Amino acid sequence: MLPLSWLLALSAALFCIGLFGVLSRKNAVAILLGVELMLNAVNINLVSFWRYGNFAQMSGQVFAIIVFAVAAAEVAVGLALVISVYRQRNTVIADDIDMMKW
Amino acid sequence: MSWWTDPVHTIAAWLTTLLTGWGLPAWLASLIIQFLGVVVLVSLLMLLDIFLVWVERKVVARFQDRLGPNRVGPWGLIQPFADIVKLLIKEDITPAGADRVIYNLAPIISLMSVLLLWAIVPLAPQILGVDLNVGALYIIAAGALGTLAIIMAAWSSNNKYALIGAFRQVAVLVSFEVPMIAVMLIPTVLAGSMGMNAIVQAQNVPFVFLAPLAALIFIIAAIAELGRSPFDMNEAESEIVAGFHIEYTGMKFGLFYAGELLHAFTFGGFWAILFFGGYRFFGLETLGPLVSAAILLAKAMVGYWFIMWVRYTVMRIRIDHMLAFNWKFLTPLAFVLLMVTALVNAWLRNSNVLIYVLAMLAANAVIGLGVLQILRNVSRRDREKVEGPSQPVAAGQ
Amino acid sequence: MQNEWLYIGLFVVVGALVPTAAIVLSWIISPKKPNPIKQSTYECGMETVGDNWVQFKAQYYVFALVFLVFDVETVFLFPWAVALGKLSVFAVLEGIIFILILLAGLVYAWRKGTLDWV
Amino acid sequence: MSLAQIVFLVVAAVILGSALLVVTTRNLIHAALWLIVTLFGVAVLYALLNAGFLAVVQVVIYIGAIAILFIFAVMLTRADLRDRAPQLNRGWWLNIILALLTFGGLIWLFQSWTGFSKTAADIPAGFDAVAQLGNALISPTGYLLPFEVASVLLLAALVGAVYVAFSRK
Repeated sequence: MLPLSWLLALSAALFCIGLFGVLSRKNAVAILLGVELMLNAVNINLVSFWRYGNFAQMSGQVFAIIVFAVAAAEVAVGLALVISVYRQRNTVIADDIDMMKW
Repeated sequence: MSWWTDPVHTIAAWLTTLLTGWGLPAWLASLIIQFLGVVVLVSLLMLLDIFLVWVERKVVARFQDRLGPNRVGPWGLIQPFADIVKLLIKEDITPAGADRVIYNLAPIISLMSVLLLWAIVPLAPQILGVDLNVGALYIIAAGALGTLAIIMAAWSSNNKYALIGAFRQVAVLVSFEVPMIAVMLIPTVLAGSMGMNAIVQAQNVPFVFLAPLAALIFIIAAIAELGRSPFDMNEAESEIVAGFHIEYTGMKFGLFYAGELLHAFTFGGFWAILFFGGYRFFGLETLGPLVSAAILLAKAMVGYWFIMWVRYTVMRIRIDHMLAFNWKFLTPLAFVLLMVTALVNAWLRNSNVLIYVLAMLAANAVIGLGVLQILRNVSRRDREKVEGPSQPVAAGQ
Repeated sequence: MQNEWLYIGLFVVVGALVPTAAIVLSWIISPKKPNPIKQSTYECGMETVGDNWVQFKAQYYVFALVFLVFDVETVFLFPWAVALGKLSVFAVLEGIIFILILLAGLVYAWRKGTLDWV
Repeated sequence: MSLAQIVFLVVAAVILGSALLVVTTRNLIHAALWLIVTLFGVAVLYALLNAGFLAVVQVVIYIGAIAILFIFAVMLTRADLRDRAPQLNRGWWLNIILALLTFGGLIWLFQSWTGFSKTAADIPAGFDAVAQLGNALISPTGYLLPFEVASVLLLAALVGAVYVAFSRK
């Protein structure tokens, strides 16, 4: 059987890759891709803790499902914002969208 | 454990003794046996698929008052094999500017998404791949792969028509997935499980008598998922030529085509499983698992025939009507049905079966008639907006 | 549990291998005589202009968006539906409230006219 | 090494490799497709951890809906940033150092925790995770409130996104 440490190391690595993507990417859509990676890393952690902890209590899975809902909401609103900005400003580069209002 | 009452496990046990007799460890033997089982099932499915080509062509011919293939072999039965040879030796054209890896991956994923569905089909209590306890969601998940294949095919072939077609097709697919999921929840509520086998086992009364409207919505959404007429967005030739597979030739096109046919048959099967009792038919299934499998395949064929009947009878609906029909009619109706079914189920599931069934039927009838009344009012209002208020015709004028 | 998913995994492998085999077979035995005209993008005989990245309208996004929200909703509803057989009417009402809240979203999108294919 | 461990190593390699491609590929459609590979790998991981329901949900929500949404968004924002232009900010090497530091810090933190190399107990045969999950979601002593709040969250997301994407100027 798998030791918990492997799973935690994997999720930490995935989280850091996502972090790098969020910090380094120019395109706003690509930044959101990085956020998805980070959320998935979190979910791996939650599910691992459910499995290795007291699995008869479903807390880990419930948390994971809530994270799914949050991820969906985040993507829906985030991409809607990107598209809206693109339609008005014709850019998707996050650094160019710095006026707070226009 | 004899050959007749449990063929699959008998063969598996025989193979296990054979393989472990050769000195293989037990887990490797079971892995090899499972692999062989999958290979046999997939091969049979591909054979069935070839047969479906013939069925489809023969049936459409009869609907259109023609004879259909009748030259190669008896009743033209060998025709699809000739078609396969033709597809194999056709030149395979990859358009310039195509993204080759994705272009070649798309038809593979498309067919795979259909084959995957058969991993959970219970042909009989003893003949089933896996009795997954998340069966209903698994169907949706496999469908998600199919949607992905469409986008990949269209984007990688670097063609404007393909991309436009794929966008429309995907918009229709994801839209109709909503009522489909909602009505899949209804058998889940009634059976108390998502597993396909458990749903079949729970149907002492076939669910079509408990939720006739849900069965109807399921098949409508399924036809849209299949991209078949009257929802055949990807084959709106006059607008977008052939949709997402416009640039595909030879065997790759053949794979899309094969996937579509098998998909239609598979959804006929799921219609039977979810609403028509699956492999059960008036106690006939107790005769043996092979009889049960035959019953399920026969029901699936009836469902497939129904899908073909609709396809060759009804004309294509315009995309705006199609989406409005889904979002403003099917989706609310499906959720209302879900809520009412759950309520009636919670109140009456422990009472007499007859009362339970009658209450469910009555609820469905009330909802159906109410919806018809609402539709009548709405269309009258729309008509009056165009034609002016309708005046009652007085007697004698 | 483990075995079930092993079987699904085998199914994925075999399900991918069969169409791959068909494509490879046709690649081996089919003729290959490419030329630029044959490989050009099909556009009913017109010369194709630019790449395929045409501008789509935001309508497509909105349908996918509404779908996403309802898709996530069903993830909550499937466990609810499975557990329903052992639960009280009160639990059913909780699920119904859940559905009604989301149907309000559908009504909003409907009233706003986003569900119309303009 | 057991079969589960071998499968885990392969899946982990796929997840990390494709995740790296997600954050570095120039072509955004390719990045979205690599994201799908990552998500699929995570789904396999859930199946490996006996969370079959979450594995299927991962495919349904992430691959079936979120990835589609991403691809739509990339197509809708046909922009100046095409495949040739530099896709990373100027200080990207600083971010690599930052990510590595975060990784090291996390591992160091985990290391100091006693449960780090725990192994899992076997799940009993009749354990129906989906029904348990349903019970947990609707029992008032369980997660009833998050269940209803999730629907409010989704409603807010739907209304907000529709409003933002559809505000015509």
